Amino acid sequence: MIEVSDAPIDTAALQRSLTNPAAGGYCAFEGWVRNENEGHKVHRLEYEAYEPLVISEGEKVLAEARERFPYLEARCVHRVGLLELGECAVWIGVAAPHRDEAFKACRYIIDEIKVRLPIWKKEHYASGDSGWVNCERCAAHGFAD
Amino acid sequence: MIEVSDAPIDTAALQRSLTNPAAGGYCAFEGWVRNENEGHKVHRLEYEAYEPLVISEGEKVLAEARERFPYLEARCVHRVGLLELGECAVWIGVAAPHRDEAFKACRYIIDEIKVRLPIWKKEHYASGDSGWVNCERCAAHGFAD
Amino acid sequence: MKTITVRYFAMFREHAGVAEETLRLDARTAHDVFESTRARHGSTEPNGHCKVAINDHMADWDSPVNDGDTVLLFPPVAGG
Amino acid sequence: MKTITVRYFAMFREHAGVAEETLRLDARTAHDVFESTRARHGSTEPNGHCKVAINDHMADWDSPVNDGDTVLLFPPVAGG
Repeated sequence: MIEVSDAPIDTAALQRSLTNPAAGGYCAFEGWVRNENEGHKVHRLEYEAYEPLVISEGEKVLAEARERFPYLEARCVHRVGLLELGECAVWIGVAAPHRDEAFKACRYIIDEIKVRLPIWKKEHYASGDSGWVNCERCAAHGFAD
Repeated sequence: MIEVSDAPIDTAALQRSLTNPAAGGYCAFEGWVRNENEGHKVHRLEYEAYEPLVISEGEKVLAEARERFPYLEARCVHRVGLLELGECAVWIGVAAPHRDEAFKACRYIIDEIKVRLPIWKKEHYASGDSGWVNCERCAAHGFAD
Repeated sequence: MKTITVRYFAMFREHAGVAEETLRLDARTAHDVFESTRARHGSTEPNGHCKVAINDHMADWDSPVNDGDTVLLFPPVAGG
Repeated sequence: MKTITVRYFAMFREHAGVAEETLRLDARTAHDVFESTRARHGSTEPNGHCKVAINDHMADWDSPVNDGDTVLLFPPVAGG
């Protein structure tokens, strides 16, 4: 399941929802708002998402990950709106029988959602400036001109 | 920092201790007690550790991981004693500037501590039997005859 | 001529000054719609690395557009 | 002859029936100590895949043992 949230992500509650008696390995990833990007001091971040396609593309990503690295449970939540330094922008949790599938599925999910989901990030700098962050590697992922 | 604990692992408090303003990616791994192993229904698990060498070898593993995949913060806690199904036996958390180092350092740490640290696992089966779990792959890691 | 609703996101919305507009266009593909909006808003934004959706389904730039479609123009995603 | 304290862990402890014992042994290396304890306890446990430490430092099987050393015998770890 993938969700978009404009409230802080309750990672503990999310993790509890992945409880499964056959799970021996659990891997989680969190993206945190850090204080700089490419030399700019970041003050806060703003995320915008187009939710209908975040959900439909996100569910595809979760299904692909399950096919490649059979897991038992997985969830993903992405924040939108204004985030302060240190806040969790994206959370992914995966429970699997063994650690190998848990790690690989979690990594697959974050790598794919970063390039495929319609989510945009605007950085607000300490200088007062702001700017939308582009994906320099998108060209490698089949985006058209 | 690596620790051995005979009480349930407070993963939320541990994660908070890894807060770092330069961290953009956080990866956590948890090993959970699952309900079967190699066809045997597992009732509970018992972990025994030799703490002085868990600590000294564990700190070496954390230092090796930092050298290979420069991270900002990392901690590991391993439970000992009797654990029930679903309990967390081992927790590792890594905060890094980007997700690649976070994932790779976390994976390196769990893979190495599994084969190098003096920690033994006894499975108690639903049948009433119990048995120490051996590492079939240890031969590949330089254990002598 | 077709009636096409165009939705702009993130930097595209800021550049166009509107989130959505309905246009009468002589457009065959999603790419034609994109080029029309670029001309309309005098865009000098880089036009590479973008994605497009039609009626809430991800589409290709050469996907055909039909009268009444909603075309969503997505600038490069956050990535990284 | 050397005075060596031997500590047993997990399945080794259960097999020996003691966690620790101090022995007088004619042993040159950690391996010699291990073989003496196997003979002493009539062990048929697999002797491969084990590790050894001397005085709380990981050691090799051909590491020398000195009078007064404590040798820790580690059965295969949980792994997996």
